[in-house]
Amino acid sequence: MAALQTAAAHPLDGSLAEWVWLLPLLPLLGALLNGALALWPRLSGVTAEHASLEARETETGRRLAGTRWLTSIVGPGVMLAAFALTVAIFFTMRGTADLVTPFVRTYASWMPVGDLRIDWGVQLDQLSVLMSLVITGVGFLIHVFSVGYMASDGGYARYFAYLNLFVAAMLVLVLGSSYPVMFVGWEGVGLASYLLIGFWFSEKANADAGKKAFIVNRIGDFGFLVAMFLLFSTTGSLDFVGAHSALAMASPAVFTAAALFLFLGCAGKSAQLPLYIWLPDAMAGPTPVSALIHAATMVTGGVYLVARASPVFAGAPEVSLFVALIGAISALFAATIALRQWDIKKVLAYSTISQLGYMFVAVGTGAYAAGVFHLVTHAFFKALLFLGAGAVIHAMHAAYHHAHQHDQDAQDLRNMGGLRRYLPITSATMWLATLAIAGVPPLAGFFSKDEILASVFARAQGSPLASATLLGVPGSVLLYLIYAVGIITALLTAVYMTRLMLLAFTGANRTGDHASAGLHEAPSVMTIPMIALAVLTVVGGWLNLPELLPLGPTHLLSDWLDPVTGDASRVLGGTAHLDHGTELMLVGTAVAIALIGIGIAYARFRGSVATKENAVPETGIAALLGDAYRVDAGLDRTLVQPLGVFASRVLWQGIDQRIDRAFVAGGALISRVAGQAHDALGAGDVGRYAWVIVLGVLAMLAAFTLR
Amino acid sequence: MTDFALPGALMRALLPEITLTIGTLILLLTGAWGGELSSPTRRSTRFAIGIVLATAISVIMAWMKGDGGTLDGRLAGDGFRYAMDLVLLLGTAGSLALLDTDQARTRAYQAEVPVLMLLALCGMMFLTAARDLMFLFIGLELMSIAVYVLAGVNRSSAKSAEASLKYFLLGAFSSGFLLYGIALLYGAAGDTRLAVIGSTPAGPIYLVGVALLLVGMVFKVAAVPFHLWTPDVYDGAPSPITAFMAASVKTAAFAMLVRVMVEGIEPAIQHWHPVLWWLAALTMVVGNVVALAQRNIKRMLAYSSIAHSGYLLVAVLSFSPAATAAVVFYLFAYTLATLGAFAVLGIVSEGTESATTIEDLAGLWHVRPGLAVVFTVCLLAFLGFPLAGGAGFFAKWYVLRAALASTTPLMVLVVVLVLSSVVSAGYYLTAIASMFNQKRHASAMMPVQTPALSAAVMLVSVVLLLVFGVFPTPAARLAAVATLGAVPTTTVSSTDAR
Amino acid sequence: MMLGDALIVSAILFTIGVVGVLTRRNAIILFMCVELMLNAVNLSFVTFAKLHGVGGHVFVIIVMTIAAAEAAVGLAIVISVFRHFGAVDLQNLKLLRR
Amino acid sequence: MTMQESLIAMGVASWLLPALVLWPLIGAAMVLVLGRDARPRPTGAALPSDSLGSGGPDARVLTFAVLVVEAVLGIAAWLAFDADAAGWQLRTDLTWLPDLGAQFSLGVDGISLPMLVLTTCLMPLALLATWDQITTRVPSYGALLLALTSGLVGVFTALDLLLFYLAWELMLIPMYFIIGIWGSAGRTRAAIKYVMLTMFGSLLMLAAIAALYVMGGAESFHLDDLLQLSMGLETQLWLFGAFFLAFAIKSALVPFHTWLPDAQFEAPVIGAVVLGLKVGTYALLRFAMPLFPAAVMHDTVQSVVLILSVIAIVWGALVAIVQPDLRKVLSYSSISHLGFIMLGCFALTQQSVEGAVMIMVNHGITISALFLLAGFLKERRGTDRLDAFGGLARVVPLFAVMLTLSMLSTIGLPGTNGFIGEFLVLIGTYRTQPLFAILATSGVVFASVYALRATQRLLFASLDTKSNGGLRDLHGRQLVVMGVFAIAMLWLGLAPQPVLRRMEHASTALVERVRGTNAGFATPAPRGPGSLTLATPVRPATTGAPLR
Amino acid sequence: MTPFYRFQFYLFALMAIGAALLFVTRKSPVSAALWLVNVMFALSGLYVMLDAPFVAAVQVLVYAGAIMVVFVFVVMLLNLGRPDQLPDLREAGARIGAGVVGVALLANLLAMRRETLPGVELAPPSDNVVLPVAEALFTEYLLAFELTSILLLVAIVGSVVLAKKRAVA
Repeated sequence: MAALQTAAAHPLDGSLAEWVWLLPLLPLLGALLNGALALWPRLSGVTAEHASLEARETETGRRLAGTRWLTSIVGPGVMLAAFALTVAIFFTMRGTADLVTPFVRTYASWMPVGDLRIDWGVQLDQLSVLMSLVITGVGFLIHVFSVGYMASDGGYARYFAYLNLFVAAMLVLVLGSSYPVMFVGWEGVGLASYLLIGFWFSEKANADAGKKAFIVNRIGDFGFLVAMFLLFSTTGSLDFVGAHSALAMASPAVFTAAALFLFLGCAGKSAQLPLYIWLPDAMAGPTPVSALIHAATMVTGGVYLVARASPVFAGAPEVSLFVALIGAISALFAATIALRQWDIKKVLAYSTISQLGYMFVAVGTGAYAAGVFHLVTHAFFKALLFLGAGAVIHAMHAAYHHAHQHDQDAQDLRNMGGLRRYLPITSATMWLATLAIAGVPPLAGFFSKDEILASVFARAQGSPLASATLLGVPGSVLLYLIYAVGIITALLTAVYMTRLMLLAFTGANRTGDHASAGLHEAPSVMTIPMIALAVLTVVGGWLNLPELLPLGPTHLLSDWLDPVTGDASRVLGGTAHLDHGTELMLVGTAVAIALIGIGIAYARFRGSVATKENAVPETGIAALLGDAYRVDAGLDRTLVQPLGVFASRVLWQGIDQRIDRAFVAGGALISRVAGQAHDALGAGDVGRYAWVIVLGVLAMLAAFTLR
Repeated sequence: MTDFALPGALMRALLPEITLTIGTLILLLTGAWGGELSSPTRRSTRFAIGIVLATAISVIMAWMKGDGGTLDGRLAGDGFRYAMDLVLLLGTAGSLALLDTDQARTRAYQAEVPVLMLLALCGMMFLTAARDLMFLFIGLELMSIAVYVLAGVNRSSAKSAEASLKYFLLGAFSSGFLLYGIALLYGAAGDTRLAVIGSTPAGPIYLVGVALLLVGMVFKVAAVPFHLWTPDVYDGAPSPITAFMAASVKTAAFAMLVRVMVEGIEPAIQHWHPVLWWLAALTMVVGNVVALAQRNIKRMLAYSSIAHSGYLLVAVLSFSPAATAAVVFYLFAYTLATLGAFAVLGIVSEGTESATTIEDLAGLWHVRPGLAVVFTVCLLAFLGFPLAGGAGFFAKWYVLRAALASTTPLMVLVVVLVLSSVVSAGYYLTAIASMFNQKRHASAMMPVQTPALSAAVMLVSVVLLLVFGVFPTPAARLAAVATLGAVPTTTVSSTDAR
Repeated sequence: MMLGDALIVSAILFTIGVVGVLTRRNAIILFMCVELMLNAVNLSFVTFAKLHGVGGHVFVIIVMTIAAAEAAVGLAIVISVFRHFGAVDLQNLKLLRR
Repeated sequence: MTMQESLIAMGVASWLLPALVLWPLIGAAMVLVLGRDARPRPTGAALPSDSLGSGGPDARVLTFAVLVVEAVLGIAAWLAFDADAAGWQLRTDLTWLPDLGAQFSLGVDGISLPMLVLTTCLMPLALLATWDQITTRVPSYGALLLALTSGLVGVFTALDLLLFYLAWELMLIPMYFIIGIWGSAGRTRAAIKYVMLTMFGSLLMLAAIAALYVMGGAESFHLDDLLQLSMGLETQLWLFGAFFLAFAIKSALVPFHTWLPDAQFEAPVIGAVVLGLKVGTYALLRFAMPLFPAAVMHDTVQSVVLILSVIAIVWGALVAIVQPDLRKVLSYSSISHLGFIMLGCFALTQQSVEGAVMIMVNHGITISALFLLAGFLKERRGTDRLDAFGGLARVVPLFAVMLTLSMLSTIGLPGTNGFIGEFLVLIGTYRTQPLFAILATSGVVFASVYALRATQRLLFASLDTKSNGGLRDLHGRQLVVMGVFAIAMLWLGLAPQPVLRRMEHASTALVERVRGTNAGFATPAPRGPGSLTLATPVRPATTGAPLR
Repeated sequence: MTPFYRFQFYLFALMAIGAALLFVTRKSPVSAALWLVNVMFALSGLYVMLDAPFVAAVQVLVYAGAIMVVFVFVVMLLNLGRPDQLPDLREAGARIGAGVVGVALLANLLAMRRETLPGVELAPPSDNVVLPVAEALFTEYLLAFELTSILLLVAIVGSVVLAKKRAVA
């Protein structure tokens, strides 16, 4: 397929787009370089001359310090280059007229087996280039931020190696021209996230979190794999272009199955119910990592996949409804938990799950553009929030370090308060992001979230989706329900975000007088990226203005993405459109909800709270929410433990080892018994021997004569 | 012919036996006269080996001269006889060499022992040739009586005496049955010649005769349940004699068995085939399983030799030229392995009275790698393991092939054979393991240096085993020439149906 | 019929010999029982010789020779055993077992 | 003129394979005769050394040299192989046992070639990596190692069934001694168990070979002749049963798997590495399946084997999760991988078959690397119990990197070699056996569990055991070896098509031979909901009745 | 045939069987031996009936005369004759079992009777009965005859080896 595609003339032939292959390679190069830097003290034989661990590590540290500057340049540098290239390619594409078919380039054959043809190839189209822009752009900013954040960390080079590796994998994910290539990126980002979550591996908890993330993602990957097999056995191809074009003749069952399995993958990667459990733990990683991987980019991979595979989902409306439903439930579920978290990053983590839920609501209802729109804006403000949190934690750490109170929790909201005084920039930028996520106009979040809710409402009113049914329930009902959930979630979002801000930045400082002396604003290398993101948070909305508010060219994003997802979205959503009255009403509701939420939060969390150590343990619903409904413990008891017991007690010790012992013991027993019995037969007495012989003779004679 | 002069044909037919007998008589006389020399035994042993070689040459000459069947069909002159003779001579020569080694250490034997071995050999050679139950009986007794004595020649050992008595009593007992069988067959057929018997319809007397004859023969090949004497006798008799019994006596017994089966009692095949089927199965299973329980190596080898009789019986049952060829090849390989094994055993046991157990072998490889390797090769040959076990593998292979190629494929028996071989791996490997895997006990004394003759025996057996283990063709061709009878016309209603 | 009867007699004698082997413990007597078996067989031979000519007689003579030889050797063995064990009771000969 | 053509022009075809088989044996003799023992044996100098030439070169070096030559020959075979030609290549027929009709007939095709090259290249690397682990009776050790190599190569190149059987058993004895002499505490039991179980299978196979030889009436052992035979379904089932049992035991298919963890645990590392080579499944593909197509396609056989495969996948993975020692984890992981191989073989699509062979190769590489790494731990700390370690990543980063990479390859992370085989097997299997494919795919989840668990227990968490602080990182020889392994893993993961290309003809031929139909799946029929149910396998055109 | 002959035949047969029974049941080896001699005499009688006078003669000479004497001699030598020797018979169970086995064996052997032998005339011995035996022995069976000499040689050597005083080899 890819071969054909490249054979046919494409407007982008020979243009700057030909350089797209460089995009993943740049960060990969950075990863290799930094990796080498991280390892070179060992390669250059530190081990050989330093016996003791301490000596070895000090020496390693000394040698690494020498290369720190290089890492600081390489790490962000490659990102900048990649970003620049992406921008260039983007504008080339903007400049190219009638860009309808994707621009596919294959560079090498990967798995050619019989009729199976899998090639190393990239596919450049409106969707992938947009994703690349976000990844490289936000990625670059976060790299820069990291330079400051990780400055004093021993694993500096290693950190940047992982981070670059992640970006490379993410770019492969979005640029790959076929499902398998995408899968490479898909698992690649999983690996990077595994490594980065467990970056401070000396803490067992961190390593565990990484492991958990990887394994839960694997469950999703199982779905992805099966979907691939199904697609191949149906269409005989795995390229996006080839497979999707061949889907035409496939039966509905195939669409359903494929879409379901694909969504399982998405749920894993994008932390939707029931596979969301890994994301909160993933906060164990360095905060910039949380910003990049677990907010801005990787976790949106699922959303991207649904958009990418829109032809498949379009063929299975009931699955699309299901996707939207799961999204809505996740959104609400996570939001409720976020209300009662004290760890600043945990709040953000659950908020991420909730926001991803919105995106799935969008793509599930076929509003792919809206979904991607929210993806982009969310990338901006959620990244900003995490960076802000990072700055806070950075400051708190410094403070406790200053006060030698290492046992204190630097991430607990109850230990903060009144930080506005110490971190003005951070608090300002974070307030912007908070308003955005809460959906206050004219910030980015408002537009994207509003568009999602609007499109859901519109489709509920009348569309193929509305006329489809999921398990007998008519689509329209579900869609209204989803809309309602969306509104409630919006309210909760406003509440818990405002709560976070109030607890962290307003009121009296609870860090402790001694420690608070050490609080200070982050260095500019960290603040500048935050400011940049803040700007994006403000202007992000302009990417896709509704007609309702013509503050500029409208529907830029929707039109841009139309060649990719347009058909699918029309198949599902039809041409559902809202009249201005309704739309105005919806917008009004949304804004009102947001403001109400903020209001509630102010009313509730204005006053100060007890610090962590002298906080009274919560009870009832609050405790339940605080423990995230105790899902982890439940799973552990009902699934993980029993499986382990089964494996060890039954399969291994119960069967394998028993077989083993039986083999040995049985052999010995048989031989002993037989031997003794036999010796008893003769017992060395010739007379007895004669007896045996005569009996033998009798038997033989009988055999001969008794016939 | 009323004159006593032996006709030339008979002369030719008996050339090997005559050579042997004359040589033996000379040896006996020299022994009688030169009794005062330093070590008459060792000298006469060497001399005996010489005689054996001479006999071997005469056998080859006789064979090349072609068929010397004579005395109106009372003696066979076919390839089977000569091939078997050669195997017998090999076994005897080897045992003599071991005897010499043993004598050098123990001085337990008298000058007449080699003479007895040669006389026994003479009887065996008549067994391979006998086409007349009379010769068969005489040959058998000649062999047996000599071996009864041989089992007891170590006069300082009570075990030896006990072994000899047990062997004697049971042997005589069983030959009583054999003789009765012969008598009845003679009565039924009116003649003791196999040819005549083979062409007589099987009446009741005939059948009873066959049954009793079989008893006598399977006693000699130590098939279950007529095997109980074997471990005791093997254990009690001096190692060289045990080797002689394990190698040559068994060979001769099988030669007799095969010839009688194929040429003599074929009319009763419907009757004896199922019986022998069960005997074979029983022998393989019991032999191997019981061997597992043995710690005393000589007893272990005794049971393994019982099991081998089982394998050979399978070949006998398949009842075809290919099968007899398989028997010949098998006995050849088996003789080699036996000689090698007992050669090592002779060194390791240091001629002491106490039985050598598997524990005594522990760590042998660490002190005397050569011995360990030789013993291993021989055990693997018993096991029928390819390459490392050498010709032993092809021996098993030919048996398998014959069994499957017979008019009614002995499927079940083949499976029994295979499975019991797996069992046998159990004890062979244990012995090997104790040689290689374990450290030498501090208490264990160092084996003596290998004397030249034993070394020669080991070398010859191992080299031949390994060479024929890769290129069995020459030996196989000889064996193929040495086939017997034709494929039976009567198809056996096989017990293997079950 | 007469011959048949002779055969029966020989069978009976043979059986008695076997039974003797099974019931006695003294090596020498055991051996005598074997001799009895041989004699019984000889009777059969002679009987059949009546049908098939003198071949049977020759066989009998040879059997006698062999019996003599066996007797010589056997008794020698018995004596050597007696030397070691001071008895020829078979139930005392149990050095050789497992 | 390409490399391949020039090599052929040099006439390597006539001697390369015999050389590959015989050279190690010659080498073994050389090592035994010339090789000098590494150091005086602890038992004391009084005892005679088993090396006849006490003055000669170091036996280890000599062995290594021989193995390197062997590896070069193997690579030569790879280069001389014509990817675009079907049928046997580098075929050599020498008369061996004319009376029996057995010939010394060697040849390779796309299935055996990768295994051959893998083996020949693996041995010297393994020896290099375990250089200091064997110090006693080195000459014997080297000789046994070489004999083992010869056996392996023989198995992978023999076209004559009897020759194959000899090579098959030739592997057994050296392995027995390597485990039994240089193994750890429980070595004797493990060794005997290993040999007896294997013999149980191989003797049944011998009987089957004899039956094939006798009843087929071909009076020949050559695969090409035997393929001409026509057997009834009944016969085929019996004979196939015997063959399959032999190969299943050898390759430790559940439920015949219990010997493997024991043997691999007690054996010295190099033995474990060799035990990791998938000779059993190779033999299955090479002999059992083409010889008895009707039996292979028989419904019962199909379902039994497929069920066993899936059980093996899950069982192995689950048990691997709870193992206390690294090497046991690895053993069970290879038991699990074997399930994938079996699945691929019996799903019988081109993808699945090629995938199966790819797993054989890749698993060979990965598991070897892992066992060598485990060996380093054992060498340094005397144990590889997981709870004896922790936080090693701080101490030995290079080791950590290699371990992580290998583990990722084990769990089939795309981009590593592990992914290729599994993906191909599963995608191929899905076409004929969707249900089993899905069940098997669940294995990837469990795999990640045991692999990450082991990795974490060793490398991460705090470094509490002091004695681990002083552990020495990979260096010198080991670093080189591991580097080679790393390159191999990534290369085969990113660009496996050189291997796949060479397999194309062989696998097509196999699939068509067994299915008796063209199983190209050129245009897959659109599947309905039935695609999720167990699809009955395509019956061969000629079941039971004369094959082709 | 004359009834007298028949009477004689059965007389000898009964003598043989009776003596044999007494032989196996005697405790004392000596008396057992003597009863065995009796059996042999009876048998030689039967031989004469079956007109094998020569064999009969040899039977008396060799068996009764030589072999049994040797037996008795050995019994005396080892002086096993004393009745205070522990009972030679095995325990009762064994004896009964032996009886049963014996009956079974006999039954099996008598399966021969299904075959009817041609009746032959028992006549008084013709003169010159030795010649045919001699002729057969020295022509047809010459080789066998020679072989027995080797057998006797074995017997001699064997008993010498076992019995002669421990030689310093």
